[in-house]
Amino acid sequence: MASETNSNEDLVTSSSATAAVGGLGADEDGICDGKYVVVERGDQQRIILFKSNQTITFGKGATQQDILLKGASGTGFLNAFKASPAPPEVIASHKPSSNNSKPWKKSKVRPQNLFVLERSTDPIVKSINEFYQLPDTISSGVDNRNIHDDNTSQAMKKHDIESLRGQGVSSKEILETIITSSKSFNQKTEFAQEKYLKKKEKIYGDVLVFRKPSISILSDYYFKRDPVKVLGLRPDTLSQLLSYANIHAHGKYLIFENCCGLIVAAVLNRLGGHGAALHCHIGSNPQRQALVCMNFTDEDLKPMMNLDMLYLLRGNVEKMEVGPDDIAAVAVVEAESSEEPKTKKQKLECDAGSDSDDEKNGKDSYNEQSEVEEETTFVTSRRLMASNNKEDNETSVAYFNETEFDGLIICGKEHPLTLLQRLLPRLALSTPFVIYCQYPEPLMDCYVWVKEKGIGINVHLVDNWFRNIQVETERTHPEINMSPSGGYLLYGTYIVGT
Amino acid sequence: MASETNSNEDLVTSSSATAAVGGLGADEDGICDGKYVVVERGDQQRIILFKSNQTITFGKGATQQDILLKGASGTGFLNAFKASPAPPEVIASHKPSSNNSKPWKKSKVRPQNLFVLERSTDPIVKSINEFYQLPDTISSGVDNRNIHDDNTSQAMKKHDIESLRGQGVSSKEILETIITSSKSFNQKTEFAQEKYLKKKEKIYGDVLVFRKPSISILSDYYFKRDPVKVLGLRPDTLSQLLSYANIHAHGKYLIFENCCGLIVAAVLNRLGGHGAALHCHIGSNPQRQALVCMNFTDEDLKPMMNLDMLYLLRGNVEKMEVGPDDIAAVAVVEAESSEEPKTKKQKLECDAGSDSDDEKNGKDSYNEQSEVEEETTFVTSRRLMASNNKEDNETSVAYFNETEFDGLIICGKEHPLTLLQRLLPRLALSTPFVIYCQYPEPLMDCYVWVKEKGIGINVHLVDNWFRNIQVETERTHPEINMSPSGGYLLYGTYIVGT
Amino acid sequence: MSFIERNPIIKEGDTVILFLSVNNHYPIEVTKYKKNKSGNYVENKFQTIYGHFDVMELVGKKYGTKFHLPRGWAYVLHPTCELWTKTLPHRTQIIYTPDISLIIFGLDLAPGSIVIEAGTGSGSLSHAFIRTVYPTGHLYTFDFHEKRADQAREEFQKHGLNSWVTVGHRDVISDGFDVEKPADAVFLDLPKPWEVVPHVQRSLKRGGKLCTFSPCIEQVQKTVEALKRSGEFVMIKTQEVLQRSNSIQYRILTSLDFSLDEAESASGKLVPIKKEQCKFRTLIPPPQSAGHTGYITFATFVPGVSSS
Amino acid sequence: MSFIERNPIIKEGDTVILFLSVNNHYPIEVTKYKKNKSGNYVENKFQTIYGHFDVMELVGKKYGTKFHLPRGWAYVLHPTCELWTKTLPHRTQIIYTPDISLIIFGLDLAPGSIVIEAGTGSGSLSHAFIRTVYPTGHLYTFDFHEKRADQAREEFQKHGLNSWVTVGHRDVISDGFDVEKPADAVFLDLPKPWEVVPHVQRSLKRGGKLCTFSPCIEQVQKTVEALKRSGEFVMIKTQEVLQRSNSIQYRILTSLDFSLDEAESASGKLVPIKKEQCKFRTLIPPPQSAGHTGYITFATFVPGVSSS
Repeated sequence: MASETNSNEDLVTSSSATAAVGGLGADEDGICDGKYVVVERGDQQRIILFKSNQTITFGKGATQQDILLKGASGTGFLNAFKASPAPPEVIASHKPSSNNSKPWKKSKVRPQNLFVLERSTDPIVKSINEFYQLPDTISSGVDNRNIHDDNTSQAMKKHDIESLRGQGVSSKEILETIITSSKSFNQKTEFAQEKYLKKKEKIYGDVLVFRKPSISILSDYYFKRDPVKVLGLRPDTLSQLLSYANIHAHGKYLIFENCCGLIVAAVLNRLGGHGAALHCHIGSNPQRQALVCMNFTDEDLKPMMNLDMLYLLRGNVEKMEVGPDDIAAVAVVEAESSEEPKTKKQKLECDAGSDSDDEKNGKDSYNEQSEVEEETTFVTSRRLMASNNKEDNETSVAYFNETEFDGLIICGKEHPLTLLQRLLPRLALSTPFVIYCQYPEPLMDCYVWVKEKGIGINVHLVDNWFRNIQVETERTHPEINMSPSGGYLLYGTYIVGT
Repeated sequence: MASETNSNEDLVTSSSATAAVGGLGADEDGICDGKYVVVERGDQQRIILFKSNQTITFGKGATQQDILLKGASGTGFLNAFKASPAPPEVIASHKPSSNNSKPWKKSKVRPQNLFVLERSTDPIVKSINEFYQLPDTISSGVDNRNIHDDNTSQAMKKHDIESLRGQGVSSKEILETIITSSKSFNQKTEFAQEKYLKKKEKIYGDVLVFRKPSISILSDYYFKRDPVKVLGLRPDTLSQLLSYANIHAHGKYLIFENCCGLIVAAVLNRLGGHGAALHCHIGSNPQRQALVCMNFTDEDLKPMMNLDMLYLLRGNVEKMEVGPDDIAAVAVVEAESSEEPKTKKQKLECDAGSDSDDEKNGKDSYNEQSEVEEETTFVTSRRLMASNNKEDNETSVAYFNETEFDGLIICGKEHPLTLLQRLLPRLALSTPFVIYCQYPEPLMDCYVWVKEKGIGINVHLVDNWFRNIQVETERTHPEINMSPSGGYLLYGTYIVGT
Repeated sequence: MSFIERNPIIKEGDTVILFLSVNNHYPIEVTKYKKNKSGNYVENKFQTIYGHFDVMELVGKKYGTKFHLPRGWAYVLHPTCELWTKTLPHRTQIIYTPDISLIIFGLDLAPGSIVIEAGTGSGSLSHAFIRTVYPTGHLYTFDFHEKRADQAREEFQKHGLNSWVTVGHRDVISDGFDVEKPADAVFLDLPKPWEVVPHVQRSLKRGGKLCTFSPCIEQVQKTVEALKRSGEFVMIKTQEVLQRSNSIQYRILTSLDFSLDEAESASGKLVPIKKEQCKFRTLIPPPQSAGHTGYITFATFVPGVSSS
Repeated sequence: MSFIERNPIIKEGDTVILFLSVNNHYPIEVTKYKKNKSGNYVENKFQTIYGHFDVMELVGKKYGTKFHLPRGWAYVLHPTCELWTKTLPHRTQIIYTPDISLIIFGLDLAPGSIVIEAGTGSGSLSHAFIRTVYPTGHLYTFDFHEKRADQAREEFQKHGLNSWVTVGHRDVISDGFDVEKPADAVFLDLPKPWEVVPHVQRSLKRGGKLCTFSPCIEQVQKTVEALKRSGEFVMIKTQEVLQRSNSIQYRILTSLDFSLDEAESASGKLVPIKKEQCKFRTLIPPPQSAGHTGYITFATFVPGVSSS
């Protein structure tokens, strides 16, 4: 969809930015360098590490906008900004960040695409709405009886738009030109016009809003852009996972996850700095792509502990001694576990006809996915903290062995049964366990085991149906696309076995 | 829920009624003896074989109504009738039908429960709506802040209602008394009042409407009252099954079903007397419970042929000779196949927690089920036609072997794979097959086989989400209960193998 | 040819569905020439991802068999209403098979039914109506867009369905339906169905059914209100159906083995976690599917003066 | 005791969930005496299908263990918000866990949040609010029904939650919320939430969120309209969630064998169809489940005068 000059490579090597994340500081609720921020333009949403001397790109081709972020620096969240063509002096002075290890790609950022952000003087609501309202000069056709689909109804061609853009004409003016030059627009019904506007907005809209990242935003963002990375965990399912696991401040939770760190982030968020979240994972590099986006303070991160599952092999782990050889063993495990989930490749010979939907609907999201891929790669390599080392693990093992946990969450790409078998006994009696899986079959295995052992009660295997509804005057209806599956949860209460 | 004096035993032995079904005749669109009719009272619906000298029962205990059907005989469908307490002379003369093999159960039909039907002089809409409207004297409370749930808000006790009933007070008057004697009713919000009314209507409503059975009514009726009998086939799924199977007049269809005859009935309905519907089944008594309810004429039934699957065992069936011994073999098969589906008993050790819902929601439907059980038993034994015999089967086998069918439907309680393997090759090229199953797993087996053989294209495994919506002024919302599963369809197009 | 009366062999004039894959199939009119964009007739070649071919080569081929393309192959399928709905040229938003099925089912249509439809749109639903009422019923379908009505009429002719359908160019809100026979069913897919209710009352037979399809709830609210106000409709109900087309896939999950054998355990050293592969077959819903198409409302017409 | 601060052993005054089966569990207050229907205090006995017992026998038992009843046994569970929601005494329609979860999640609540709720109702959602904002936040919850407010206050006290909640008897439509601190979130479960919008504007902090729960779409339409008219709410969205609780069952389908061995085939006589049993494990959705609970609408408050 869109490429970003605020790109991964730039930031991966930007050690100053890395340092900035560590000491968040100064303006808790404002936009500043080194903070993750959510950028929204119409329906489009990005989560970026803010750097005021870089650009963010929306659109492509004739309507590409490379927007300099500087204008937003130091402001609070939830203000509206307008992107305006950069004045000549800005174009002249705009150079890539000095930390940039890659040469400035001239072919990508052309002067006419460079935009600057100006804080809108209007209230945010007005700025946003203005764009969506039809100019008064445009009347709504009563119906569409006289529209002919002869491909001539849109008089503006791509070339014309590009040329207007080159002349520095504003997006709003371009849009109005498109509308008035459309032979059929005035004849379309209001419903059709609205759809038309929304589509156009995606290309020509230029009102930007910055928001503070939150768990609900992150969950939504990952699910929409790269569901494979978050194992198909839909926000509504995550919301229930947190309820059924009884997450609250001062609780001590045992978590196995490799779901971008989203679960750990959500638990930390609900702990508010009080309690414990022992994050079990495979290898020394736990996933934290989503976690870092939360701009957590040291205080917020205090409850987090990490534990490489390697240390939980049955046997006399408590008194083991780890020699230099073992580090190699750990490295092997890590290399294996860092493989990408194979889900995409697992499609097999009997991939059913429903591909039609996959392909039809998937087109957009596929492009988006590749974009995220880069982003997250970048995030992975910018660690919130260093890999957890032997000492960390030994502390965690000790904590694991001495603690009766208040809840267990399993949300990983591995089969949950053996994980459940290993972790469930560490729960205090009468506390909950929750297992998430994209497929019901592994959860059925867990269910059968729990019931056979008689160590779980009130055990349920649930899934959700979830839909957004568009509420607009005379145009209220559920959104025309939905996600038909948000994964499955198995939850229950741990009890003394029979 | 309700017991019926228009009961099975009465009719099973009623040979005169049986005869009447054969020669439907006289008034094509009216209500007459021997015709199946749909009786509706509020939300309650029954499908009965109409006999004017019998009663239909709604409600129970104090509010039981045994309504004499005579008043509706000879009238057209879609008229409103009111049930009024029977005058003394009717009570005196009312005797059980002479065909009744069981003694008259005095304990069940008490004189004060006997009602007669009076054709409403108002238009049907008025008659129905009147009941649901709140009397003008009752004002709606703005909210419910002053309602106390101290169990004293309903002043009318069961005993009082029964006593009013005994005095011949009409249902409407009883209802108004209930409403006005309820301390909290006037204070409830309109929304709450409406729910209250609907609940009360179920017990005290007395407007009856007769409708002509149709496939959509039957499908809905069976799915709601006895989903096990129709294998969980929801009406929307059936509607798609008919589309994907490309059912139309003059088509020749191959159908395996033991789904109450509902599929065969639906296909016959869409054939309108033109074409062929070869009904494959196991044993000599194909299921026809739903089929008989359609009041099909001989003309409508012309396309129907029956074939016991026994005759399709691979081997030299075409030239086989059937001796008297074979009849016994057939009988054995039949006895086996007439076993009830085991679904209810198959619930096993690892029956999940969701039972809560089963039980909570299932209570009503369970009672309803047992009621249907009787009804359908009765229908089964009143055959539309005699069991198909050897000659029929031989004709059918010949037809099976010489015909290139226009479509195949499999909708049975058996695993569909071997049936598909046996029947699919009888399709003409480029014609559709559709398999219904309540569970996806058997359909996956079929999918894999079809794809391995390369004899199916455009193959899809679909399921549906379906919901009813209540549209009322200021009270529009989806219905609060839904069926979360309507079964699965596998459909595709038969092509030449690779 | 006819969509309904199947013929095993492709003839000139047929509409054939060229099936390359589940996502890739097209209707082809088997004619020597076709109109190009400038309105001139040119030789009828068809372009696919596997190369192009002369459409007349299809003549004589058997439906349901392979057809070889320059760099691959496809299947040639007999058209059905369902395949047509998936491939037809969109002149408007169309109604798809799950809704079509529910509409026809809920209207209790069968051979012999008289059906009125407005508007015709791209004719997706019309084809299914005709299939159901054939050979003894009739569809009267109206569109206020003249060109669309003409295109639909032409299509029905080509598809061999014209005997069972009458296409009218007509604004039914102002002009009503003007169908002589009382109809068994009226179907409305219009922005303001409530404005047509009086015409529907004049056109339906007693016990006949009305069905409306509306994307927005406000349209449903107004329609239901109009139906109730008329005092002549009963059994008013509104439904919504969404179909999900699933794929069948195998999944392999890694299962971690936390056991250590005695030697490993005694060594007191870290060893890698043993992993096993756990394979299962599962139903995979699509990543995205229809979240809404339209609300389907049914009502039964029972006029005030009741028959007896 | 406290719902939040877990204690492994049952003490007098605790609220215990007595779990007999998935369909059969009850909250029990562990007290010596209880009020009977006439308002007198009597010994606290509890009746189950497996016989009755003296509630004080529970004292000293470990949560999560078996408790023996005269004719069977049950488990004694520590209360959680989710178990409470399933077992609480209904004073009103309540909101269930799937909606509760989405509400709390969508409002981005965390420890320290200040939340306003109206109406309190049966306190189902309130418990979950308190759990989330604990120990540094606070819930202000209002109900216009005095007795309900009193009952809720008493319940929070018994459940050890009173430090983090203030219950008010108040008609918020006429009187507003009167909470001193600017709130992070306002939740409304009222018949006419749109009438409260001006009060919400006065109570929320910049960037704070409003959530409304309404069963009918008309309520949503009016609320969204009021929010838009106010000119101070952005990111307005409406959602719906339905949970399905499935069971895991084995199914056995009969598979018919159409093959005949040579002898059978040669005999030329009818033989019975051979049958095999085909067993598989499958997920069974409930026969019926919630079709609708309510529409959940979120909006973010950004007042006209923007900060910088």
